[in-house]
Amino acid sequence: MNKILGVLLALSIASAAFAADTVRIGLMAPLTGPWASEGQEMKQIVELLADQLNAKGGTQFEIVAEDDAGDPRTASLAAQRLSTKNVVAVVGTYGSSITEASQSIYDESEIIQIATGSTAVRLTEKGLNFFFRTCPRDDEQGRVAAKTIMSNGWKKVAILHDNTSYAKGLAEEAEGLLKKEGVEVVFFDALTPGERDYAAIITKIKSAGPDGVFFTGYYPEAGLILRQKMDMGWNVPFLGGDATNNPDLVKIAGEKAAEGYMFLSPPVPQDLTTEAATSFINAYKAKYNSEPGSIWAVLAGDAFLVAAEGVNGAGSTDTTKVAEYLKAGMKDFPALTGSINFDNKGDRIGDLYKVYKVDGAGKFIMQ
Amino acid sequence: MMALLDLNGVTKTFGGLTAVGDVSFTVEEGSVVGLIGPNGAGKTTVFNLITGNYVPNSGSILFEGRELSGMATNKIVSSGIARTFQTIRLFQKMSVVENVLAGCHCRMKSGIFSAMLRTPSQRREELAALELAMRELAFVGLAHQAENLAANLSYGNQRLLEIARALATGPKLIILDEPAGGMNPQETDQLVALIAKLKERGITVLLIEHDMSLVMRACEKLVVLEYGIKIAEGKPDAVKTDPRVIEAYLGTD
Amino acid sequence: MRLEIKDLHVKYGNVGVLHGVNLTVEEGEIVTILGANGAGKSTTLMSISGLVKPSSGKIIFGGEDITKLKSHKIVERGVAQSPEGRRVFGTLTVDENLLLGGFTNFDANHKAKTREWIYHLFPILKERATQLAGTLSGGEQQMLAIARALMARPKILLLDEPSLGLAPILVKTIFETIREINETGVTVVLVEQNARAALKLAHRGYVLEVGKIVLEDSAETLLANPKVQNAYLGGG
Amino acid sequence: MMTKKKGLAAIGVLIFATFPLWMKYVRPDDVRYWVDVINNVGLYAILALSLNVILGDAGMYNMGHAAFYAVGAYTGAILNTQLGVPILLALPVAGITAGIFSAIIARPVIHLRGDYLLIVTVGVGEILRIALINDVFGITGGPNGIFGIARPEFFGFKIKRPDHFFYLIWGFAALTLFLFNRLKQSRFGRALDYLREDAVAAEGSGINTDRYRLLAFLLGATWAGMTGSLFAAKMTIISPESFSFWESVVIFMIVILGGSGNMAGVILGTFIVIALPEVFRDFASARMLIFGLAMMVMMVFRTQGLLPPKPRKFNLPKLAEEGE
Amino acid sequence: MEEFVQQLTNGLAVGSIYALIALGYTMVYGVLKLINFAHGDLFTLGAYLGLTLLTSFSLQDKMGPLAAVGLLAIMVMGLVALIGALLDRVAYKPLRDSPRLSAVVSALGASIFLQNTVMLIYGARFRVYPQDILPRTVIDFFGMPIPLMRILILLVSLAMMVALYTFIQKTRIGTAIRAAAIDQGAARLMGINVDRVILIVFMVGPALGGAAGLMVGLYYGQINFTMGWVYGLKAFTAAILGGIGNIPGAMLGGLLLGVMEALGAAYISIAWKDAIAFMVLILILIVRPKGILGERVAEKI
Repeated sequence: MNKILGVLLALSIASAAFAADTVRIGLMAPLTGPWASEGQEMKQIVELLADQLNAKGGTQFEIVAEDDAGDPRTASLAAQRLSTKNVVAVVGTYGSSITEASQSIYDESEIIQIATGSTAVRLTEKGLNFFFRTCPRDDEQGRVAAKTIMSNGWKKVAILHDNTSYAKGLAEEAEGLLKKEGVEVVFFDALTPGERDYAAIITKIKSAGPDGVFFTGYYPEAGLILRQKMDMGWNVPFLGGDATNNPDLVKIAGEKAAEGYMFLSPPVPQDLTTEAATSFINAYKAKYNSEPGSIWAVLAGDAFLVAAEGVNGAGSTDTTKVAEYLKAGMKDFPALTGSINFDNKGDRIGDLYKVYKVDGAGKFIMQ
Repeated sequence: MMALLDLNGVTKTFGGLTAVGDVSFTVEEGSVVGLIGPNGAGKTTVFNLITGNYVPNSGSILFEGRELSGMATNKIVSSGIARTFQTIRLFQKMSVVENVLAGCHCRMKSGIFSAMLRTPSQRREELAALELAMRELAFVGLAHQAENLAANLSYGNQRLLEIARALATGPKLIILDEPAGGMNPQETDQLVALIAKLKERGITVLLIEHDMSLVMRACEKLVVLEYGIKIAEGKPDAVKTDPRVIEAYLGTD
Repeated sequence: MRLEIKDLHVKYGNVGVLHGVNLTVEEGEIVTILGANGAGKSTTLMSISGLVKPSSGKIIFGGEDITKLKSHKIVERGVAQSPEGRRVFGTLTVDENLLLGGFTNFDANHKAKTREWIYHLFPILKERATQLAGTLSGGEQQMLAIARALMARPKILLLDEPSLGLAPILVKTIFETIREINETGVTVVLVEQNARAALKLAHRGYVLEVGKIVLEDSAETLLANPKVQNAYLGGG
Repeated sequence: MMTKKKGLAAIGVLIFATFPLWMKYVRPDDVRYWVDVINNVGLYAILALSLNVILGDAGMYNMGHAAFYAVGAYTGAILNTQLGVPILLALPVAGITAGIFSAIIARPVIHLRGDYLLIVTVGVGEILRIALINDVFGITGGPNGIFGIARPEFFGFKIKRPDHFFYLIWGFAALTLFLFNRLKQSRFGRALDYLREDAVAAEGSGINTDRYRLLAFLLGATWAGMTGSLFAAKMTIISPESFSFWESVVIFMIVILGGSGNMAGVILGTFIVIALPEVFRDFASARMLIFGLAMMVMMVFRTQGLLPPKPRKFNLPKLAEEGE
Repeated sequence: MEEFVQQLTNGLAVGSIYALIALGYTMVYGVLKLINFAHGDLFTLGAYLGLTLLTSFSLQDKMGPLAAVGLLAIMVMGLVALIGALLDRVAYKPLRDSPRLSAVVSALGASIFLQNTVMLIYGARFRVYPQDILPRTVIDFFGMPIPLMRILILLVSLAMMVALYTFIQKTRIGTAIRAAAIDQGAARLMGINVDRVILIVFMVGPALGGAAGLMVGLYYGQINFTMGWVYGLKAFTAAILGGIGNIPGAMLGGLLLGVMEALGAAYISIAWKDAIAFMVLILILIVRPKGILGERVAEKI
C-alpha cells in the first residue's frame, strides 16, 4: 500500500515539476564507484524524506540526483550539471576531496551546498557563504579520539591511516594531541586501501608493541585487519575512526574478530532516539525492506531536511536569504540526528561523536 | 692508395658459435667487390659488423682510416656507408618516396622547433630533400611509383627502392645484401647496369649475391667465405677456378 | 600417393609471390625444386603444408583436395615438412622435439619403432636426447629437423634447404640419409640451394623463377642443361 | 573540389567553435554541464595527442602518461599557489619540467621492448602517484593535493565559466593540432614513423633511433605537462587521485581506438571514450558495461582503429625523364 | 629475525596468489603475445562464482567443509575456464592478425565489461564469504604464531603450480603448448592444432585465476568487483618480473613480488611498499631487459 502511495506521489511530483511552487533540491552522491552503497542509501533516504515532506503539503520539493562516483572530476561535472538545473540547494557529498572539487562551482553559482560526510576541517575555513555541513569536523573527532585513547590508559599507541585526505588528516590531528599529552606514538604509517592482505602491516605494528591501535581509515580495511589480526593470534585493542562505522565491518571481520572493536562515530541510525528518527527508520524499513546502514546517509537526510527548512524558514528561494536564515534564524532544528544549529562558518554546532564498541553478537553498542 | 674499407682479423661469435672467424679483406675506393659463399657462411654477419649492427669480438674495421667497430649504426651511415638488407626491410606501410626520404634524414638538420615554426630554411631543406629523393628514385627507375605504397611494389622493385633509400644517404660505399633476390633475369640485367652506374657515380660497391652470373659480370674482386672463414679472394676468373671455392660453394659431388 | 599442384597463386599482401605454379610428385620419387632466393620455393612448400593460404589454385594429395585444410589436418594426411632455417624448438629437448614431430601419431608402439628407426638414421640424436635443441650444432639441428618431420611417419617429406650452413661432409651424410629415407618408401620434395647435389640425388627437378616454373625435367637432363648450369651451377 | 572540402571543414569548425553559444538554446537546462563535458574532451584530446607522439608515432608502449600530466599539473599548481605565478605563465615551465622528468625516466628504459616498456611506464606512474600521496618533497600536499589554484587570467579577463574554459582549452587543442601537424610533415615526424615501422631499417638509413625515442618522450611529456597545468587551472584543486593508473589507461585506449598515429582519429577517439559514457548516463549503472562492450566491438570491427593513418601527400617536384 | 621470518611467510602467501594469477597472463602471452588485461577480472569472477555456489547450495552443510571446498574449487575452475574460452572467442580471436595493441584495447574493454557485469549482478557493495567454512587455526612455528590458512594457501598454490608445471613439461598437450609458444608456424608443421592449444591456454590460465579468486574469497572473506584490477596489475607485474611467457618465471615473479612487498613494508615503509616493488622491478629490467628468467632473443637482421 505504501509502495503504491510512493509511486503515486512520485508521479504527482513529476507532473508538478514545473509548477511554480516546486523547489528543486540537488543531491550529489557517489551513486557508482567505491562508495556506491553509501551513495545509493543517501538517495533512498533523501527521496523518502522528500516524499514524506511533500505528502504533508506546503512547499513541494523535487530531488535532482547526480552521481559524483566518489571521484573529484566526476563531482565537478555533476556540480556543473546541477548548477544549471535551477536547484536552490545541493545535498552532498560524502568524501572531503570530492566535495572540495565542487565547492567553488556551487559558490560561484550561489547555490547552497550542505555536505553530508565531508569532515575535513578546511572545507569551512574558506569563508564560503553558501557552504554548510551536517557532519562534524575532523578536529572534533581527533579530540574525542585522543580523549578515548587516554581514558583507555594506552601509553603507547600505533596510528594507522590509509593515505586518503580524511584519514591522514584525522591521524595527524590525533597524533598531535596525543603527543602533547605525553602519549607515545610508536607507529605511524599508511596502508594501501583496496588490498586484501594486511598481514605485513599487522606484523610490523605488532613488533612496535603498542597498547592499542588507532585506525583512521575505512571499514573494508578495518574489517580485514581485525580478521587477520585474530588469525595471527594477536590480541590488541583497536580503535577506529568514524569511517569504520558500517555494519559490513562485522561481516568482513567475523563476529569473533570484531568483538571488542571500538570506534568513534556520530550515533548509528539505530541509536537515534529522536522521534523524527524512529518514525523515519520505520518508514525506511517499510519502504526498502532493510535498515539504513550508514550514518552518513542519514546525515544526507538531515542535510535535505535542513535545506527544506531553510527554504521554508526564509520564505524564499533566494539563496542569500536562505543562507542567512540557516546561520542566524534557524534554532535547534529537530533533525534525524538531533537538533541542528549552524555557526557562522556553516559548521554544525554541538557534540555528535560517541564511542561505540562491538559486542559478541556483532552489534554496535554505544558506550 | 689507402683502401676505403679495411677489415682486419674480424671475429664474431654467438654463444660459442663462431659466425665470422678472423676475416680480413679490403675494398678499394671505386671498386665493385662481391662477398660470396654458401648460405650460412657468415656473409650477412660481416655486413652487420661493418654497419654496426653487431660489434666484433676482435679485429678492426677501418673506413677511410677510421675505426668503425663500436660506433652506432646511424653514425656509420652518416660517415658514408649505406646498406640494403637481405630480407627486404622497407617501411612497408609508407609510400615509396617516404622510404627514400628516410635516407635523406641524416643529411638534414632542422629539428622540432624549426618544423613547428616552418622556418624558410626548414622549408628549403624539405624541398631539397624531396628533390633528392625523386632524383634517386629516378636513378633506380622508380620515379613513377613515388606515391605508391612500398608494400605494393614487386620484390624486384622493392630491392631497387632499398637501393634508392641507401643512395639518398649520400654514401661513399654502398653494401648490397643479395640485391638480385626475387628478381627475374631481365631485372637482374638491369641491376648489373645499375651497379655499373653506381660505379660511374664514384660510389664503391660491396655486395653479397648468389646469382653467380651477376657476380661474375658485376664484380672486379670476390671474397669467398665458408663457415665464417675467408677461403679465397681475388679476381672473379681466378676465384671461379679455385678448387676450394668450387668444392665449397658450387656443391660437392 | 601423388602430390599435384595446379595453377597455384600466392600473394603476400598485394604482392604476388607465386604466379601459377604447376607441379606433380609421384609416389616414391625425390623431386627437387631449384631457384634463386626469393623465387618462391619456400612459399610453395608452405602452401603444401597449409601455412600459407593460396589466393587461387589447387593442391591435391592422394586424390584429395588439401588446399583449404588446416595445417594439422594436412600433417595427419601424411605430409611433413622440415622447414627452412630448421626451426627446431630451441628451448625444448631433442626428445621433446621428436615427440612433437610425432604429434599426430597416437600409436605408442608405432612411435617407439619410429624413434628407433630415427636413432638408427641419426645416431648422434640418441646421444643428445636430453639436451636442449638450441644447444646443438647447426648440423645436428638440421638432422633433428628432418628427424622430427620423420616422426610423423609421413608419406611425403618436404625438405627446405637441408644443407643450409652445413659442412660438406655433413651435407654428404644428410643427402645419403635422404636417399635412405626415400628408399623406405617416403616420397621427398627437396628445395635446395646446393643445386648440383640436389640434382644428383633427385629423380626429377623443377626450376622456379620469380614465382613461375620455367623448367621441368629429369634430374640428369637438368644437370646437363647449360641454362641451369649457368644460373645455379656457377657457369659449370 | 578541394575548396569545397575546405569550405565544409570551415563550416564544421565554425559550428564547433560556437558550441557554447548555440547549446544554450538546445539544452538550456544543462548547457554548462555539456560545455564542461566538451572541455574535458578537449583536455583529454590534447593529452591523447601528446601520447600519440610516443605511442602512435614512435610506437613505444607508454601506459604511464598520467605521470607526465601529473608532473605538469603539480608544477603549475605549486608555482601558482606558492610563488603566485599566474597559471598561464606557469604553463611552459610545467611543460619543461614534465619533459625533463620524462627524459630522466626514459633514458635507461628506452631500449626495453613493447610490454616491458609498458609495465615500466605503469610503474613510473604508480611510483609518482605514491610519491605525491606521501607528500614526497613536502610540497605536493599529500592526499589532499593542492587547492586554491587561482583562476587563469587572459589580459585581465578572468577565465572561470565553462564557456570561457571552452575557448582556452580548445584554443590550446587547436594550436596543438596545428603544430603537431607541421611536425608530422617534417623530418622529425617522418623519423618517428620510420622508427616505429622498423627500427633496424631506420637506424640503417642513418636515423639516430635512440635520440628520436627520447625526443618523442620529451615532446609528448612536455605537452602532457602543459595540459596538466591547464587542468589544474580548470579544477582549481588537484590531488593524486586525478592521476591514477586508470587515467593512463584511458588515454592509451583513446590513441589506439582512434587509430594510432592519426590525429583526426585521436580526436574522434577522445570524443568516443570521454563523451560517450556521458551520453550513456541514462543507463545509469550499466553505462560502463556498455562502454566496455563498445570498446570490444569497435576494436573487433575496426582492428586498425577508427581512422588509421594514411600515407603523407607530397607536392612532388616535376622531374625530367625517368632513369637514364 | 622472528619478524623477518613472519614477514617472509606473509609475503609468500600473498605472492602465491600473485603467482597463480600471473600464470594466466604468462601462458596467454607465451602463445599469443597478448596481454590479457581482462584476466584479473576472471579472478574476480572466480571469487564471486565461489560465493554464489557456496551459498546457494549450502555445500558445507551437505558434505563437510573439506569436500565442499574441493567440489567448489572444481566447479569454479570449470566455470571460469569456460568464460575464459568464451572471452577469447569473442574479444581476441577476431583480432589475431591485427596490430597487437588493438587486442590490448579489446582486452581493456573486456575488463571493463566483466567488472561491470559483476557489479550489476552482485552489486557494488563488498560481499562477504560465510565465516565458518575453514578452520582458523593458528599453528605455532618455533614460537611464532602463523595462521594455518596462510600455509595452506601457499601449499595449495604451490601444488597447483607444480601440477601445471608437470602438465606443461611432461604431457603431450603441454609440450604442444610450449612448442606453439616458441614457434607457431613450426608447431603447425608438427600437426599441432594451434587453435586448440590457444583454447586450452585460455581455459587453464583462467581456471587457475578462478581458483586464486576462490582462495582469496575463502581466506580474506571480503570481495568486491574491482579487486581484480589491483590483483591483475600486480600479477602482470610479477609475470614481467619473471620474464613474461615463461611459466617458472611467473611463479618466481609472483612469489618474489609478494616477498618484496612484505619486506618493503616491514623494513622501509608501508606507504611506499608498492613504489618500492615497482622500483625494484624497473632496476631488474634495466639489468635484465627480459625479466629474471626470460630469454634474450637476438633479432635477426
